[in-house]
Amino acid sequence: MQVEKQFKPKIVAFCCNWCSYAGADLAGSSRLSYPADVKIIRVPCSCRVNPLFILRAFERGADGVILCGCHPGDCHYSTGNYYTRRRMTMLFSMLDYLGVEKGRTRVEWVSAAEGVKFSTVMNNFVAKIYELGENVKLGDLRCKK
Amino acid sequence: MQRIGVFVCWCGSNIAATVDVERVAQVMKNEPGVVFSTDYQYMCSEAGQAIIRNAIAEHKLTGIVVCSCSPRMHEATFRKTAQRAGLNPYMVEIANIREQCSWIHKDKEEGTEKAIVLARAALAKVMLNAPLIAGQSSVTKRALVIGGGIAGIQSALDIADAGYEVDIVEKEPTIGGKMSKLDKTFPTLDCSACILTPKMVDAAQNEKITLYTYSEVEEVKGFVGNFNVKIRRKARYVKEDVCTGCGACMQKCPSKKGLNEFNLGLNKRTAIYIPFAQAIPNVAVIDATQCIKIKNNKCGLCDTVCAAKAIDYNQQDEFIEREYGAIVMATGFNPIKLDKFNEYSYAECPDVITSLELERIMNAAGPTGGKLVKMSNGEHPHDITFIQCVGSRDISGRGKCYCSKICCMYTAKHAMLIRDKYPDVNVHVFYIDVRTPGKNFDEFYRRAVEEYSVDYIKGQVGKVYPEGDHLVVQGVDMLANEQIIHKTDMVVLATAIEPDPTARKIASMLTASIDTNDFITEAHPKLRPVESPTAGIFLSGVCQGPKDIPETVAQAGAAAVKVLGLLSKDKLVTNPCVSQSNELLCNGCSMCQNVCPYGAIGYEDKLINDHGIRETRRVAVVNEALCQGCGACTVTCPSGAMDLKGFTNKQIMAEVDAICK
Amino acid sequence: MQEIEKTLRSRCAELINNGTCDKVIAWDRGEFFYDNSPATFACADCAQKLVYDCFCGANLSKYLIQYAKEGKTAVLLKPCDTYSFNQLLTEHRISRENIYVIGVGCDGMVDIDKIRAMGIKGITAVKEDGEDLVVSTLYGEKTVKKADCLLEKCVSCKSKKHYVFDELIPEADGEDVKENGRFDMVEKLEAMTAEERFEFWQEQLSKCIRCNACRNACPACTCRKCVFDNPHSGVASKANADSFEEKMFHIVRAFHVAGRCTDCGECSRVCPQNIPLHLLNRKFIKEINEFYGEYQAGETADQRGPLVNYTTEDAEPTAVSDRGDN
Amino acid sequence: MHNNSDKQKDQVFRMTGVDTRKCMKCGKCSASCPSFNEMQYRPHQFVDMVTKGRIEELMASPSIYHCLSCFACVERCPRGVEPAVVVEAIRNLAERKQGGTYFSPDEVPELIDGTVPQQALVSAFRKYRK
Repeated sequence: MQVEKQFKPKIVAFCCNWCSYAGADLAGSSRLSYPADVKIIRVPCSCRVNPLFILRAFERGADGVILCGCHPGDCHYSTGNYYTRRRMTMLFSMLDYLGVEKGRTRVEWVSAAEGVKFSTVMNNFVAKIYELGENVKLGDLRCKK
Repeated sequence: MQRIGVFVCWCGSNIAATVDVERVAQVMKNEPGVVFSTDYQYMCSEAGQAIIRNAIAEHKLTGIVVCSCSPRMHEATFRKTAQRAGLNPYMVEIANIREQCSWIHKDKEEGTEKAIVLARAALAKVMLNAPLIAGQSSVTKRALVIGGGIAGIQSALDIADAGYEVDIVEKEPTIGGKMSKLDKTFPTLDCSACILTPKMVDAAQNEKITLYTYSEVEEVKGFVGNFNVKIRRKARYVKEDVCTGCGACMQKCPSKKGLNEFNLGLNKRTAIYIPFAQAIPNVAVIDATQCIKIKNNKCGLCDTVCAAKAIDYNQQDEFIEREYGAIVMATGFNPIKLDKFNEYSYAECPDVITSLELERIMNAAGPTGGKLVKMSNGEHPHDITFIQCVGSRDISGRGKCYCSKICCMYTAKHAMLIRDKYPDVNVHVFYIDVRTPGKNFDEFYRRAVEEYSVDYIKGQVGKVYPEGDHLVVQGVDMLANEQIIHKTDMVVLATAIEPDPTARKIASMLTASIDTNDFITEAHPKLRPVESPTAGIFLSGVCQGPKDIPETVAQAGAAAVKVLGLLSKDKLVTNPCVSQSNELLCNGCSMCQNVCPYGAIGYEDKLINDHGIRETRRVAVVNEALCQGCGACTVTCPSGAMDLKGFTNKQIMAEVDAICK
Repeated sequence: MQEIEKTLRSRCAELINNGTCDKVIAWDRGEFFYDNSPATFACADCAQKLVYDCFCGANLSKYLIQYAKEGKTAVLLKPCDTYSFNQLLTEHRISRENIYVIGVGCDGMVDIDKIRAMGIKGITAVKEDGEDLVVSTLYGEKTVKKADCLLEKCVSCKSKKHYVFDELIPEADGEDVKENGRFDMVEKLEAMTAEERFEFWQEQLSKCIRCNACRNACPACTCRKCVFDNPHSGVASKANADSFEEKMFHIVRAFHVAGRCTDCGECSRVCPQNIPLHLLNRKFIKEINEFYGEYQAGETADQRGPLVNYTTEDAEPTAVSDRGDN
Repeated sequence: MHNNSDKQKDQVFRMTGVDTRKCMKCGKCSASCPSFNEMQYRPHQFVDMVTKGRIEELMASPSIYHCLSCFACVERCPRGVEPAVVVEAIRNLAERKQGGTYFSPDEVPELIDGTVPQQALVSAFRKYRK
């Protein structure tokens, strides 16, 4: 008999060094928990995140990718997150167009002071990924039917 | 081949309680590339650092992974440790297993699993790290202060006192700013000119200070330590170094209908004029829009009477370019325009004035010779009404959302001075709140009420309108719950202040960020209040937010200290995590240039040898001193020619792969 | 069209003779009558061999990067090709002063597969005759409507106007085609459920044989070295062990040309597997128009593309996720 | 009672979109009000009482009919609180209640004395009747 393996999602969170990564640290020092499925990658700015990285994560088996940066207008580099906003809007729209579930990708603006928001966002996102289950589509788009 | 050492910190029980640190160290030992792995109670302690240093030496490590607290906490510490052991400091990666692991997870199994994944990701990254060497850039030992009010003068004096050259650029013909227009200052009631003019003279006589009055910043290039600034010296039509300031020209000038800016247009001045008696420099200037000679080529009287032969009707704007190491913004403020507040009849009634206008009226050098009179008929007023918060704390779109901060105190000052000099004049103040935080401030306000019997009415004014030769103020007394219809002779509006309109223009030249109210943003509201987030730009005075004189002087001094800290360095160490363009891959498309917020990317035609093909190509070149390492360009570049050192495409993808394994 | 062809031949010969250019990039007869191919003609006599008929679908702009580096080059551009030309100017890939642009009139190019799909076999020649095409076959002549046989990119032609040229042949220029319906299929896909869309794309993209024809023909795909050809990029994977390139190629390519793609339709025209790749690009174009205002890449040569620009009031990415599921 | 006052407060908010908590109690509305002396509750008190949920009291007060809707307070309020809009909302609440009509058709004939403009009567009739 096959044993039903419990679904443990793999979730990659890209966090900008100046706001969201600090927000994540604040969540930590405030002991605000969120699931261990979330693994954070530190980048200097959300605009450093190439859509390629997100596709790469999905192709390697990630079930969700979330990108966090400073609030628009508060970017440490003045304008970085404005480009992020356009790029990600386009990427998410394309993924949706290809039939990939919308909930698997997300952009959130989390400031260095928003530890509570960071933890809430991660809890919500992980819950959404549990709801969506394993990501098969994006790894699969080119497989022969 | 990389030889990596992994160091897992317990952080006492902070990490060890929810992460099995020994297991993490054990698992990491078996990872490819790892030649040494250990754990220790406090890696950041001297003993912990010694473990790292010894391991680097003993195992000939080429890179290290420290599994510990956030890199925001101790990355710098461990980089120094590595450096002391002879390893390039950028061969260090931190796995954040405290803030982002042990502190948020309760289950030890789960925490340990996650810590291992984070350690693997750090390992994957460090395997691709390359030694980076921080660049150095020189520092031009000269500062620029933009704005010659009390803020700018104080910053310049402090910088000059420390022995550095400093230039002041002031757009008006004289330095002195708003403070030179004030009559008395609170809470001590000393004469503004008496305390300001000596400072103005000091600034003029200090050999380290160069004044560029009647000048504006035209263009700013460069970066911290190396700003290149183009200054426009507007034509005065008077040779600054020849004019003796004798004033003979002003006596003879037949064009007398110009509004006297110094007196806020309350009286007239000649076309050639010296703004006020204590102006620095004490040099005349011709208003070209008013001068008959310049407009119609007639007259020329001033030239005839000028013994020094200082008049030059053909003078043109001049441009000078200078290098600076640091720039202080001290662009100051203005009262807002009242054209959206028709209810106060400011435009129609000459007896409705702003507080700054009252300063000029009260001043012995002002339009009325210091006599308090109604501007409409020159009569002595018997009743004066002050209205507070005109345009401040206003979110309706007509005014400013913030509190202008100085109005409560100067209104108390005005009320008191009037009652002191003219005890027959009744003074009323309509207020919403009286805000007097500051040393001796509340005592000052209470004196106005208790000693001088100034009538403070809690409530606002709905409208002001003329009736005969009086004014009628319709207001409310909120405490009595009564509407007040009050006959008065003069109304004084405590008008909100706003940053000078040049601030936005200059801030964008400097790439200094600015808030929605056009105040320059500080690098940190609490911990770095006199610096802009853009390196090398410092803030002095009201350009950063409303302030009174003592606060302005304090901030000016603080900004000067920050400037000195910068100028006293011979070299600045630059962040080595900057973008780098691979010439062989660059298409020359300029997209990266579009997104760079620092103007750090230029294009050059270069002779490229691409595997034997030699040709001239247009390629991107990154100015490493300007680049701040955000990475916007790297994503824009479709060919991947642009990459960010320390956060390369390959490194980030290696982390992704490690996490998703 | 035969008239135009004659004029083009003599005009190109003249331009070479009078020194305006030293070569012309135009179309040459291919192996078959329907596969006219890009070619350079470097002498007045050779120019007599250039071809211009209803099988000149190829967009010649991209060839200028390689062949207009030196000397002065003349090029024949159809209206839709001029957008690509401008885009290449914007990106500094070609230099305007080295190139002489002859804008050629066009009333749609023909897709041989569409004629074949009508069940017509043994085709030996196709001649235009007004609105019709006269198809010669081994079994006699047949007449079909040209409108039924147009290339996909010509069915939804967006303009008959040249956006850049030094001279026009014929002299009268056309106009923009306002109602071109080029987003119809995108809208149809958007109206499907995510599941249906996924199936659609899985079926289409599964056909890909990674021949790179789309990339090679695309006038926006002009990188000196594609990331997928660069072993140091971290994404190239010629080895079978890594499937990233295999799986993500088309998404990455669409993203790389987003905001730069002029919708010239070359990708789909050259695809040997008939994958409707242009639908990926058009999705981006449609979204850019909706989110950031109407934008046509290559309309002029100095535009700042929508993805290297921003406004502080831009829509949040949630604008996509909030659209609701279907 | 408390619940009911919260409900009414909520209703006023939904009708007006005005957040009365923005009020900084400067009194400019009352200072501008031409009907100030006619009113039992003055414009600034209106705003304050709405914030405190004292809406029944306001509904019972004749003040709601003394507001001329001249909008001077709306025009001049520095906080965008729009007192006249709040008054209007409470008047509407009062009129919508059973028997809340302030102005009945029977009263109209005796008001027609030739000095009252007809226009004013018509609009008052519209305004003070549900």
